[in-house]
Amino acid sequence: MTFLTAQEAIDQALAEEMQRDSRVLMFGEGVATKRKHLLEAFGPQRVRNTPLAEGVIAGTAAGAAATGLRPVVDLLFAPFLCFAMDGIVNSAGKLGYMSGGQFQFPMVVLAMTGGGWGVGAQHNHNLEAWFVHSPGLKVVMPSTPADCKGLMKAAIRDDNPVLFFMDIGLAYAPGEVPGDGAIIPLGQAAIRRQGSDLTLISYAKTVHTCLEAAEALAAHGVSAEVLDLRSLKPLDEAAILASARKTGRVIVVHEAARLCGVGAEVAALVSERAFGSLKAPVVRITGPDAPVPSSFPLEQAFIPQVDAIVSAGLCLAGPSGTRALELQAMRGGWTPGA
Amino acid sequence: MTFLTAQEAIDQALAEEMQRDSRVLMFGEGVATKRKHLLEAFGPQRVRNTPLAEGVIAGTAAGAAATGLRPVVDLLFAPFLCFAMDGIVNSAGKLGYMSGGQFQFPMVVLAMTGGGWGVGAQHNHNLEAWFVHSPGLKVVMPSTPADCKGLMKAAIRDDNPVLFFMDIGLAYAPGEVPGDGAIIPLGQAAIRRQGSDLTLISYAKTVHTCLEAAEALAAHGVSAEVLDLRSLKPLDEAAILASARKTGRVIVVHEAARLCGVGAEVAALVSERAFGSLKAPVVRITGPDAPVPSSFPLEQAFIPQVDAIVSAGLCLAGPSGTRALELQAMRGGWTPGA
Amino acid sequence: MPFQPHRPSRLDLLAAMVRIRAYEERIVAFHAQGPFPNVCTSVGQEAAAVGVVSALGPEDQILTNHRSAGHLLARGADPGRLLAEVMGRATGYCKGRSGTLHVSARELGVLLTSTIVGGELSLAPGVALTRTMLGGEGIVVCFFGDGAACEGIFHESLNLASVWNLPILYVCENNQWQAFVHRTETMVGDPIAAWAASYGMESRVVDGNDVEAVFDAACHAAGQVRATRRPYLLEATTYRQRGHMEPHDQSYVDPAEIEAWLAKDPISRLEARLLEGGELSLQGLQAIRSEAQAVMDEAAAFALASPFPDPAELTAHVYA
Amino acid sequence: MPFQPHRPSRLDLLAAMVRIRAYEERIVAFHAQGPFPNVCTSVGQEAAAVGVVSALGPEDQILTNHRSAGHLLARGADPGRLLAEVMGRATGYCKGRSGTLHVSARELGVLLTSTIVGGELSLAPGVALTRTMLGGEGIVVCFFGDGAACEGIFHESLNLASVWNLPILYVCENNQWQAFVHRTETMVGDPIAAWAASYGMESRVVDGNDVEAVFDAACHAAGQVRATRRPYLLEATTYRQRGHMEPHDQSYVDPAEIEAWLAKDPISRLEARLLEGGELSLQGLQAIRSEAQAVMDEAAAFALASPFPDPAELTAHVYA
Ligand SMILES: Cc1ncc(C[n+]2csc(CCOP(=O)(O)OP(=O)(O)O)c2C)c(N)n1
Ligand SMILES: Cc1ncc(C[n+]2csc(CCOP(=O)(O)OP(=O)(O)O)c2C)c(N)n1
Ligand SMILES: [Mg+2]
Ligand SMILES: [Mg+2]
Repeated sequence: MTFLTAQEAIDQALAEEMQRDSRVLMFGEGVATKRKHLLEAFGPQRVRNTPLAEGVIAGTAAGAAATGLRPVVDLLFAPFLCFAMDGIVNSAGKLGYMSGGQFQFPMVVLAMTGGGWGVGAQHNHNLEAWFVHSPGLKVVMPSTPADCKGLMKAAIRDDNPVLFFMDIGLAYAPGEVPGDGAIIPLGQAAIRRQGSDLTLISYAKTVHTCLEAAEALAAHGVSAEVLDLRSLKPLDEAAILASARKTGRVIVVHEAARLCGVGAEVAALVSERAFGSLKAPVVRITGPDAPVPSSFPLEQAFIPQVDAIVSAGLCLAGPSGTRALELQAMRGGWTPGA
Repeated sequence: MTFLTAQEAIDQALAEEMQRDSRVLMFGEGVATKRKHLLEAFGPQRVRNTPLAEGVIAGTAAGAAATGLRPVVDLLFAPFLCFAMDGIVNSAGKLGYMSGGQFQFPMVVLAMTGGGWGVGAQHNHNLEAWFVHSPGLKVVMPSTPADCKGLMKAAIRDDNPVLFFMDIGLAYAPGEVPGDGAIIPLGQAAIRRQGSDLTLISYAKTVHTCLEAAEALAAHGVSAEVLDLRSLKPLDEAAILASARKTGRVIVVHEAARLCGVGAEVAALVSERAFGSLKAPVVRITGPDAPVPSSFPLEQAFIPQVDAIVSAGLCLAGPSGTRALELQAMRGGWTPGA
Repeated sequence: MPFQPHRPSRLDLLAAMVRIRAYEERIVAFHAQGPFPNVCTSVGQEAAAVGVVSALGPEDQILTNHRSAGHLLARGADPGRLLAEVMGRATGYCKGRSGTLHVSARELGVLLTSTIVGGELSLAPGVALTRTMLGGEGIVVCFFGDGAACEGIFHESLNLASVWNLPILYVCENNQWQAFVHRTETMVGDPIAAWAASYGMESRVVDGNDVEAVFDAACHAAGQVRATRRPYLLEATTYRQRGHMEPHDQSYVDPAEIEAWLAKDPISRLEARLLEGGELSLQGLQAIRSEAQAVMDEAAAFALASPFPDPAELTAHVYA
Repeated sequence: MPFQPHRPSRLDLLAAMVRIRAYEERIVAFHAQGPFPNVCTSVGQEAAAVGVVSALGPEDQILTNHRSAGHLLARGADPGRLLAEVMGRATGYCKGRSGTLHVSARELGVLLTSTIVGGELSLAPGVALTRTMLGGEGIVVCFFGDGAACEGIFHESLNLASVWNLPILYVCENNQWQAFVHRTETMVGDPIAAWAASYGMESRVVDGNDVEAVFDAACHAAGQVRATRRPYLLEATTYRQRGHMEPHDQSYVDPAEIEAWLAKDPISRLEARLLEGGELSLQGLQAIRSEAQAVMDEAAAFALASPFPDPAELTAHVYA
């Protein structure tokens, strides 16, 4: 058990996997410069800087993956993926299927996103839902350094393209990481806190917001379970449905925009498959349908807040929950600014 | 009232708007060749072929829109948007906000998608949900030639970037189009059939599938309402909720993939805001989480079918509806192949 | 020691081109009979396909695009399985998932075919990177069109291949058209081979309708790539004799241009050369043609007799 | 009749550069004091900004990128509102929505700043197209870096600008670095001006650390664009004297390279020239510097005193 930041945990995972499997290599803009220790350990063939060209970085990863390598590419910040969509979605996500199974794409695409640094909407845009919606891809977005390491190792060993989103707000927050090179399988959610009245479902930074909210709700006598999805695709439907059926009340929280986000999927899933168990509507607390502003106070206001979760939780779990909630929902739900 | 195909209706809308407003222009790969009548009517300055370069086509549209023109660009098929995401999402969708309101982006991006031509997953990929999820954009996907014309005119007059998705399967199906240059405002759904027991919500090609299913359901004594969303962003939440509250039973149908699709948003919305009125779970009937195969029978199997909607409708509206439905849902819902 | 191509006889080169033409004409015939999937034929470009592919060895790998039948057949693809794929049959190279626009045949070293214009350019460096890192003699050949050269990914791909010293032979079939747009509407000056200079890359333009010239140029180019393990750009000047796709439509093309290029048809040219030189008799020519027709009869029969995929397998192969 | 730039005095050129340097040093000072938004400073590149912008007229429009303070200040931006934007204040040019990386100031003709590397290149043709279609004398100037030249959009933008005869002056500030990667790791041969040849575009390389040379080259280049209504590529060879962004880090840079370029600092060079030539006294120089400091004191005071935006307005300006 050691204390590492998320970035350090990812570096450890990369080093361990590159050590284990000589087909693993990493490239991207500044990868060889910023991950000097990897360069020194594995040499310039396997740790490469690239020109500024996200399109061909993604395409090259797909071409290399299909022919026997296991590339990890760092595309830096999620909005830059807009230059890499063809390689990821049209090639890596589809050519396995379109070729009748002739090719596999064991590759990992790493990108940061989320509030915390005030970098603005062209560096911070939570796009994970795009890739959940696209076929042939897997998507993870961890909330702890331990998960960063375990999920990165699993992503590298997976034979499919995996999008690995790192929440900026967590990048330098230290946490305990098991030394044993443990792997966290893709597609497994984690219950971060047991509860009986209400389930808070989230991923990445806002898992911690949910834990704070659960603490506050406990003070009000509401027992909230907190489920950390960890993987967004495959989604751990069993864990989601089990908790929803247990508590009968669900709030989904994420920083990404509300419309067609992961929260919409979770809410739809729960409402479709756990309908009989629901005591109240599934509520979404998300970032607004807006680009992320740079100004610090605005950026903070953009991110789902503890008190919004608490008040929604009280509406849901309180006696006259449903009515109060529908009224609130009429007013546009808990989306900031909405 | 004249009979036109969707393509002809769009051409009429383009011609009328270019006639009305000299700032409207159109460009794209083959636009001047394939829309010869527009070239002849408005000249080579306003109707242009471009090099094969979706990235700069989208960026050029954004730059022109921000400075006083009202471009319409034809990007041909939805998967090609993967090369144009930066111009559409990072520039047109965000720079108005990021500049504190200094710029507007009155532009239309046209693309075809959907089953019917067996063109395969790199020409047919229903990506509308990506743009619904992204800030600053509007999205329409019409189901009739009349709507194609009316929505295209509204899209061209709108001061925001509008994604206009044309369903391949509808492109050459003729339909009645009012001659009066009528406009269909963005954000207004249309009730295509009144019903009291059940609401079928869809858009584009599958609206017609829903109408067929409603016909069949009527034979079984189930009265189904059919709501055509027409605009996916802004979404006509009022119309969706009104119908859901009226019938208490909702099935959302679309060809796009299930996860984080528009159906997820509609189901989440209804479950959140019409919870008290729901008599049964909201069901989604969608395309599978797979690239679209080229082979005709596979492509047909990919598209939501009438009988799937009918059987779901009978489960929902039938007496022991909910139980049967949850059982079915356990088996993975009505997604083909899922 | 690096691969040395053996020189095919002129008769073999002719036969290979005639077979491709016969295949494409069979596609056209199917269209004449009624609804059939839209196909981008390579009629008129047979010399580029045969000339380049004949210069390759078994270890070499090919990436191609939507207009790939010539490349696949020249590489030895079974016309039956190719037609079956076009028709969406389970016996096709991609089990009907691909259809005509993205046929890959890994067993032939034809990889990752993409119909996204520029897709082949984006994927080629990765394939070559694997070659470089896992060893092996082979080189990577990337076929693309003059239109693809306008995509940003062209710039990114050639630049990366040069910076990383990747063994890629880029082959641009400049057929003067980019779907419904003439090449001269999309670029100025003297592309496309000249663009290689920006990347410190060797390049050459060859008469793409002279199969022997293409073969010689391809041998030289591939030899350079083998020797230097650096990329090379070969531009084959040729012409798309039919519309962008079937059903045929050239209403937007200057008839004089078509006429001028038909006079340079790669098959007629070689036939004439061989007949003049007495290397081939009219009977011999007839034999070559009817042999190709026989092959296509068999292929068509196979494809038509092949079953469609089972819809129950709709979601197979989505994940590894 | 087209715009004719009037030649600024060398003292004015010096003062403009000193003001930019003072602004960037103020940013650095804020970082030294504690947490502050990460900023990409233009220290060392002042000559390119001042030299080019001084050659422009009021009707001309500028697109720039993440390293834009020099361009904005040379164009007459208020350092107070610029600093306020960096600090996310409501009084900033973009009401705090942009922050440092994408400052647009439409009133100054600085449009659509994007921090997506290559964003400026993708947007410039559209701005120039509007100019062409709605008339007006002005030209469009697009500042970008050597790294942006590696993006595919560079190829697409320059090609389209050439094919469509768009009046764009492309200005590449080749500062030898692309964030954490040296230029020589990302391109071979002799870019970037040379790449213009692929598009039949005129180009020139100028010593980007000699403000007078840049001004002359920019006048010529802009004149060509005005006269021909065709694009032109001007490459200014310069150097990023600090790390990619603040807080400063150059641990990955060869100290000898830094030293060599510091010796060519654009401000010191002009100062020396002016002092030698007797055009400027040490007191005069001191006056210029302290005037710049005074301006920045005032700007900092304004920014610090400015309010943050009201969170209630979080979703204003998303739609027109
Ligand atoms: C990214 C993308 N844009 C547009 C298309 C539509 N399209 C298919 S082929 C083609 C023309 C390609 O021209 P070229 O590269 O010269 O190849 P050719 O068809 O002439 O062989 C176009 C525009 C596409 N498939 N992909
Ligand atoms: C599409 C994209 N990729 C990567 C980045 C991250 N990034 C910001 S600036 C920069 C370096 C740009 O180099 P250059 O174009 O030479 O400009 P310079 O910073 O040297 O002024 C990088 C990689 C980005 N902002 N956008
Ligand atoms: Mg072509
Ligand atoms: Mg640079």
